[in-house]
Amino acid sequence: MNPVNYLYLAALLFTVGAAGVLIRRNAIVLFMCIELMLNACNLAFVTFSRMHGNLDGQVIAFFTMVVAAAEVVIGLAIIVTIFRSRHSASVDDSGLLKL
Amino acid sequence: MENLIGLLVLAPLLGAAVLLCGGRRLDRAGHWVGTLLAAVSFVIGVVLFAYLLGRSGDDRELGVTVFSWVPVGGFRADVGFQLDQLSMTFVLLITGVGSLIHLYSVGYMAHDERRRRFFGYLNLFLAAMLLLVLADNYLLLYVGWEGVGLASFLLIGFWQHKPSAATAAKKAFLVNRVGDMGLSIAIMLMFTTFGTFAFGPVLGGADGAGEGRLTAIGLMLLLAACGKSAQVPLQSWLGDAMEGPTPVSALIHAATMVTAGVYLIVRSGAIFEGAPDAQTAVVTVGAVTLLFGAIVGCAKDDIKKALAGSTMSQIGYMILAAGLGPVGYVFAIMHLVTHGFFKAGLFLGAGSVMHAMDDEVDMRHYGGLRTYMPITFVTFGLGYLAIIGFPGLSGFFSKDKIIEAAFAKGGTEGWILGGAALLGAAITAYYMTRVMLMTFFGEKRWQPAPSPAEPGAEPAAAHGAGELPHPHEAPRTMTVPMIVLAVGSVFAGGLFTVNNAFVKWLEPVTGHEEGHSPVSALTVTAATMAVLVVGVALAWAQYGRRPVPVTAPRGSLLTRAARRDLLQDDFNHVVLVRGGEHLTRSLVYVDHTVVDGVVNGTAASVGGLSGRMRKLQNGYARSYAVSMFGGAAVLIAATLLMRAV
Amino acid sequence: MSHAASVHSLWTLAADAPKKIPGPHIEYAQLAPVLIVLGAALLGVLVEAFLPRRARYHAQVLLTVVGLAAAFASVVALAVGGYAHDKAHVAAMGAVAVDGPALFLQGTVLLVGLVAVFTFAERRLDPAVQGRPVDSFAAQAGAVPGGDAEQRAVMAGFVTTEVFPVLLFAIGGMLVFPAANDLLTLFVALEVFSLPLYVLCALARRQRLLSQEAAVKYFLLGAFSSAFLLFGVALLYGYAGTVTYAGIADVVSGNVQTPGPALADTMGNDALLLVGGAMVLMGLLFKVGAVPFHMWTPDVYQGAPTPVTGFMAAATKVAAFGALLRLLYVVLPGMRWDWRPVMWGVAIVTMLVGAIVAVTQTDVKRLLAYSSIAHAGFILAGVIAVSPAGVSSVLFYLAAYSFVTLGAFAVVTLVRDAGGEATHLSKWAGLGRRSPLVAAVFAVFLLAFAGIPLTSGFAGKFAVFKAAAQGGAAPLVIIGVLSSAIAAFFYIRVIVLMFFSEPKADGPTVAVPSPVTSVAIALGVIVTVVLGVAPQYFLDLAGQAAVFAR
Amino acid sequence: MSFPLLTLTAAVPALGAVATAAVPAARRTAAKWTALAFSLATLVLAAVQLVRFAPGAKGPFQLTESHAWIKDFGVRYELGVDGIAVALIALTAVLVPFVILAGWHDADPLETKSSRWRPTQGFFALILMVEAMVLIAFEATDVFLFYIFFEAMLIPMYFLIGGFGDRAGEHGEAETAAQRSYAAVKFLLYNLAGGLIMLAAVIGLYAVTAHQLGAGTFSLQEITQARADGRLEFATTTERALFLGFFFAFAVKAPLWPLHTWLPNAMGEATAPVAVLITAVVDKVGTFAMLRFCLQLFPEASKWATPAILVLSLVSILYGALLAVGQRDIKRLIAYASISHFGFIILGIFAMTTQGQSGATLYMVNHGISTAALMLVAGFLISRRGSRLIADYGGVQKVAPVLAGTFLVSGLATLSLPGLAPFVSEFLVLVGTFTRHPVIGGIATLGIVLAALYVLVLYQRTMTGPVREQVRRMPDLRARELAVVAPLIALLLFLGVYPKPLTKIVNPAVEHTMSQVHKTDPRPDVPVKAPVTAHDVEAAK
Repeated sequence: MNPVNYLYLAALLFTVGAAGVLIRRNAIVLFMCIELMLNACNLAFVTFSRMHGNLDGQVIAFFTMVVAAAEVVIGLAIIVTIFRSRHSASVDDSGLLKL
Repeated sequence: MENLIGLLVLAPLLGAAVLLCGGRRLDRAGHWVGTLLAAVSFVIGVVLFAYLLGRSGDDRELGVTVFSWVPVGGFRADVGFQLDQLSMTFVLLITGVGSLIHLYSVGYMAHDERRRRFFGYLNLFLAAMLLLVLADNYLLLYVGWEGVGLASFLLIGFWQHKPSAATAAKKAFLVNRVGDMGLSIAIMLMFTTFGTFAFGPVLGGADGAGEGRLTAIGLMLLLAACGKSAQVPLQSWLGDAMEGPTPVSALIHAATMVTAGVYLIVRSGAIFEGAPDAQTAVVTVGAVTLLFGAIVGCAKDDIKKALAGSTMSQIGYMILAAGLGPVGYVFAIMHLVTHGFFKAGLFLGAGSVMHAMDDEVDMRHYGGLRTYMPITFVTFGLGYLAIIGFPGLSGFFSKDKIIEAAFAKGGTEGWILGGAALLGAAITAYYMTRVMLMTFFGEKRWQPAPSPAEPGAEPAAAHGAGELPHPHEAPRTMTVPMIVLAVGSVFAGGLFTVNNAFVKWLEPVTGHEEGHSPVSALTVTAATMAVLVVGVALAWAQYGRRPVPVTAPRGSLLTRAARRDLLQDDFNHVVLVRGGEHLTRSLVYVDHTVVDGVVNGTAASVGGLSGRMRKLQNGYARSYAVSMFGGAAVLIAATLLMRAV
Repeated sequence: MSHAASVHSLWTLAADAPKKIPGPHIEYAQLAPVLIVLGAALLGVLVEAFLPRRARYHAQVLLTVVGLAAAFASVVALAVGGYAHDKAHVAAMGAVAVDGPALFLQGTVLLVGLVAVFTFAERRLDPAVQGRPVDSFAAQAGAVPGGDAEQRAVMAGFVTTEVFPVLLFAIGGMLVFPAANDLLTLFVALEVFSLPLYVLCALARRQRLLSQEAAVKYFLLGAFSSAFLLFGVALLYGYAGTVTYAGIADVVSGNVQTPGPALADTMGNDALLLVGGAMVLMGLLFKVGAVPFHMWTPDVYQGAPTPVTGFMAAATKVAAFGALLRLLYVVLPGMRWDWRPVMWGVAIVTMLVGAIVAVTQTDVKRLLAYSSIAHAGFILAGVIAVSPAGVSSVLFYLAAYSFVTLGAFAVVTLVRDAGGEATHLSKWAGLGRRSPLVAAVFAVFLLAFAGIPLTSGFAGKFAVFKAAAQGGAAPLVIIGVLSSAIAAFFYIRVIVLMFFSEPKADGPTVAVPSPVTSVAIALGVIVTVVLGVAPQYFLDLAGQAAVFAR
Repeated sequence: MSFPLLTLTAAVPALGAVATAAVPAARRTAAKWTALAFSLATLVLAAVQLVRFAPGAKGPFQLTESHAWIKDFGVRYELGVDGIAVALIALTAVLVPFVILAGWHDADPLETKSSRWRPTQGFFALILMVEAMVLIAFEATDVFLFYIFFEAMLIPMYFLIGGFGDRAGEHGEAETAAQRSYAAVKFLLYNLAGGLIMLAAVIGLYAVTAHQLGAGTFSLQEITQARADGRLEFATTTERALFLGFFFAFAVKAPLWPLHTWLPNAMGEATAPVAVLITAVVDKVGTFAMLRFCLQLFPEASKWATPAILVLSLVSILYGALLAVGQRDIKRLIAYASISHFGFIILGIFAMTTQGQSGATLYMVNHGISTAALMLVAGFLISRRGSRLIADYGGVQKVAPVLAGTFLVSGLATLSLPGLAPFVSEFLVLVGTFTRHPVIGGIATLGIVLAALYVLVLYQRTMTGPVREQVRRMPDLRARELAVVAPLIALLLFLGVYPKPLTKIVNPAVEHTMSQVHKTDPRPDVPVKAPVTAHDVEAAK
């Protein structure tokens, strides 16, 4: 299969993730959408790696995964804390800071 | 000898400085200090006069440059004096009449607690007036010119607690400023044209300049003269100026300052001679004013205002004569001097009457005073005869010459001017007779004194309110000057005419030509006599035969208009004052709403924009994300677009 | 080509006899600043684990200060050793640059960090609990605000001393960020300094709901933007077949002599380059707070604990602008005709929006946030100059700005009422009457923000605008000047409020700080004035540091 | 390196500011005396400058100092004075002690609210601070150095306007404070906006010099020299843009219509001494800078802009005067009068004749003195009655003749009565304008009528007429107040009668400026044989 198709898929996944961030309310879901975007990036990296015939992209994918994992740790911690204070995971409920 | 010229100015200036800065310590002797310094000035003047007489006719010009005043580039203004026959004439008039009036004021202002200051102002006036006539360039003349304006302002408004006096003072200064504007533009024109504004070079080089330029300078000088000499259209301040103490009216607003315009025009003869159009304007102004003033003088019941109208009118004669060129210069000055005597005398007489009548100025409340104050009556009467041109008295000689010269202008113009001058003489006779009759003849129409004036007002009313006045002759300090001036009024004209002395005296400076009148001199004199008789008779018919009503009758349309200065003040009020008020008020509005509004509006619109943009920051993380996403899209699109372009 | 290349050969030549795995060549000495900071951070974690609670505060503060000071000393040593110019090169097998801009910015970040530690360590502002002084951070971050657990934690006098190692981690990331010489390092460094900041934001002792909300917003948007950045990295990688800056630059400028078939294919596809470049840019612009990626700034600045805000506002900007400069000057100079107009637009919008929206702010921290947005716009004007003068001006501006910012936020921590810091502007009315000194100091900072001559703000502004004008961006200068005028309005408004308004009866008091905060504020004032009156030395420094190693 | 007299002149008030601010809170009187002593020391140094300044010496600037400062920006610490600067430095140094003396009680706290609140020390320290900055601005021959202090002086000025005002009148404390703070903000924003636009032009100047000379420079001498050598040439549009940038800032400061609206607010709300500081000292920096920087740096653009500027200044003259007539507030009236006067100054500068520019310089000095006198007397009057409204006065002359007298003399100076200093300068400006632009000069002459109107109306309404009840117990001028006013009036008289000491130092500087602009005075149409004047006689000696 033409590797370019994987790129299209990556772009699509990225867009889906981004759209999810824009339209979903639940912080967890939102965060998952961001993860989806990161994974889209990974797919792109791997595809390009294949196209160029070097391994840089694949190595980067691993780094991305680690970073994503770290983000999950921090992110979930923060989201859980705020859920405990507000009993809601909706990002729209946190609107104290504005204007 | 030259250094004495500076001293002439310095003496009264010193007096002013000492009296104004000296403080209360000088209250007791201040008036004598002032009078003494005025007299010193007069003595110096006489010494100089004698010195000049000792020299030959063409060599009577003294000049001295004191110091370089404002040197900037080609602009060289010096403080320098020039004493020639013309200035000398003025010096003697100013210091002479000035000293007399100082003396008079000692008595007149005896009860005023601010007498020291009054004398300070008078001395200041003398200094400024002397500077005016002694300056050897137009800029220094301008200093004196405004200086007398300042003194006039201070003295008109001397009784500042009276709002009318303060207003009159302000008005005088303002109207004069309009004239001053003319003088400064004239000086600027001279500088642009000749590169200097000293008398010698400017007047000497006047033939080199184009007629247009000279006309412009001439018209601007005329504007200046109109302001200072109360000529139409800038005459309106003089009537109000009578708010000042009477000695002031006599000195400044009759004898000296108001004649400065005549001096200016005569002095600048060379310019006017190169500008016939400007001359025409001058004679027109003179003729109009002499009638205007005379008509106003007929209607006024206030003795000082009637005399003020007369002053205007007489100066109109002088301006008319000055506008006629070399034919008239000498007579303008001659009339100026004789007028100085008799008008000052008349004012002092009026002051004496007011002094006696508890500051009453309405002639309708006078009557029959001749027996109560004989000296005043006699001196006033002599002044009266002089002004109406009674044969043999000074006014006769000087006025007659002017009327003659006016006819000598020739052509239609000559007839019109001569006719106007003749008509003016008739009216003069009429209104002066009216003043005379209402004041000194007829039955007593005295009224109880008005409620007491403010404390420290004009010579404090000796009696309480509600009492009839007890007229009495004035003290010696007042009568002596009146007598001296009366003597002058009687003999000056004759003295000047003997052997053509005055003409010969002034000719080297002003030049002189004999006029060629279409009518003979004798005819003119006869006509003058005729109109004089008519005028006196009319007045007698109206005010001598019949009792004078205590309250003024409504009068004809012309009378009513004349009482209101021929509506000129109303015109000023509507057009200038109201218009000005509207203008300033709308400008204040514009400044606040438009000019400032634009700025505040900008600030407000930034604020409004800020408020609206702030709403975008709505606190929702997802809308922030939308902004980021959109931003990224724009960023990408723009980058791609840049490449495409 | 770097470590990735060696991995590649390992993979394809697997059939050959296994050779010794070549160890990477790392110049540890040249990376010392980063290593020291990260080492100190790890030690800090150990301290948390092993030291008794009571000893932790002093140990942590000491450790952090020493670590930062040592790191700074090593930066100075490197600079003195010539790494700022002659010996500037790319170290760690192409991953990290050791050159003038990197060292200058690292030095700045370290100093900022050091001063920030002082404000972090302040324990006199909040009333002591049970005789034990407390700082600005939550007693127990995990406890529900207002809940029992929190009550207990507070009564027990818990303090979150973890902030110090967390801060050190963030500083570590920030040290690498402007020095990163390949996109992967860039991304990792970004995450390394961002993640600790997310945590720090959530740790306020007072107004914890706001703090948590700020953290969650910062986190979500930060992650969102780093996803964009990462995708951009992927596209650039796809375009150039490498992630090293030098490699990409070569491809962009067409310097590759014999491109392979795949590279030749992707090289022809400018869309990859342009879109990828734009997305990486966007990631960085998010961090510097440029419009339209700025919207997190006011919320986060307001919600975060004020010492954190001060640190974040100063240090993040320094690091992010450093990275932006390196990206634009090293990687993308070949396509400057593409990005300059776009950046023009961003700079203009940033200056104007920052200045305009700030006009109606009512909270001092939000006000400073918008002001920081406007300043980002000014700095962008210098970035756009694309000249050594531009680089040096940006470096100077960043140094000047960060100390003003730190000082200003430090003053904000002092103005307090019963509810903690009194950040609403109405409460600042008449402060000048009550505490002339504090108000005067804050006024100095505001005047520096406004760019009044004889303050560092003016020198910085002049430097960047000068560079922009010389780079032919006169309109940018004019717009910059106009927005400065608008900005002046709200700085002045605060001064008016402090000095010319009557103090309110229930107004806040100014707490007397311990020497640490005083030192921080005093340093801010000194730097502000010195850089304003005699900036030449520092301009020289920035000027010498203005050349990037490639 | 010679003795740094110029630096010292500016440093003394700066040190004075520090010293005054350091006086303990309770010892207010000591602070006042400290400030006065330092301002007098500055006056002495300014006098030394006058003595050391040689009017005929070669070179545009004297007493120069030059040190490297910010190399990267091409900025040098370059000081130097020409005749114009020396005159204005003298003016500043003369006025400040009077300002301090006049404001002796202006900053006394109503009650000691807090031991840390020290308004008195602050007030006098700020005044000295302004003086120091103004002096440096007059002395700077480096554009950037000038700019820095041109801008920086706004800050102390701002605090002086906003922090200290007249005692609240009928309106009450809160509204007065609000108006004052509005005025201060307006002052600052206007001037800051002007200054920032100038900043853009300053940067542009750097860019041009850096591009053409290799290294950017702000040195006035270096730039004019480079232009003369042909090493530096501005493109027409560049020069015009830069000129406009500079001019805008100066026109705000001066202020020129329609950028004037901050002045009435500022002068109205500030205390009289501060208002004097604004209009007589700080604003002069604007007109001074037009003469020194606009004309010398951008001669061609100056000529290009002349018609528009002349018209604007003409509008200023008439508009300011008319608005002065329409004011109901004494201090605002004086402010609008100042706007009119600044119109004259700018008219003179851009008339491009020696008379115009010398006149403008003299005007700056004379207007400084006359407005100071008028404003300070007005301030004394206002402090007695607690109202700025003209309508609240009447008949003061009767109860306080000395106050009224000094008020009148100051007013007469304001309306340029001959014999008082402003007349000389006003006439020179008018003549200078008239020789080149007769129509504009002629219309500007209307200004003298309007000046008489607003001054006399003010005098009439406040000083004359029946004595108002509230005025009846008004004391006359006290010794301290007389000590402020009398020397000023003496100075007005002296410079009116004998302005030569001033023209002697100003003329060479103006001729230098004219040569920079490549302009010569128009020749008279009919040159008559030049009379030998006293000037020639004295020059021959």
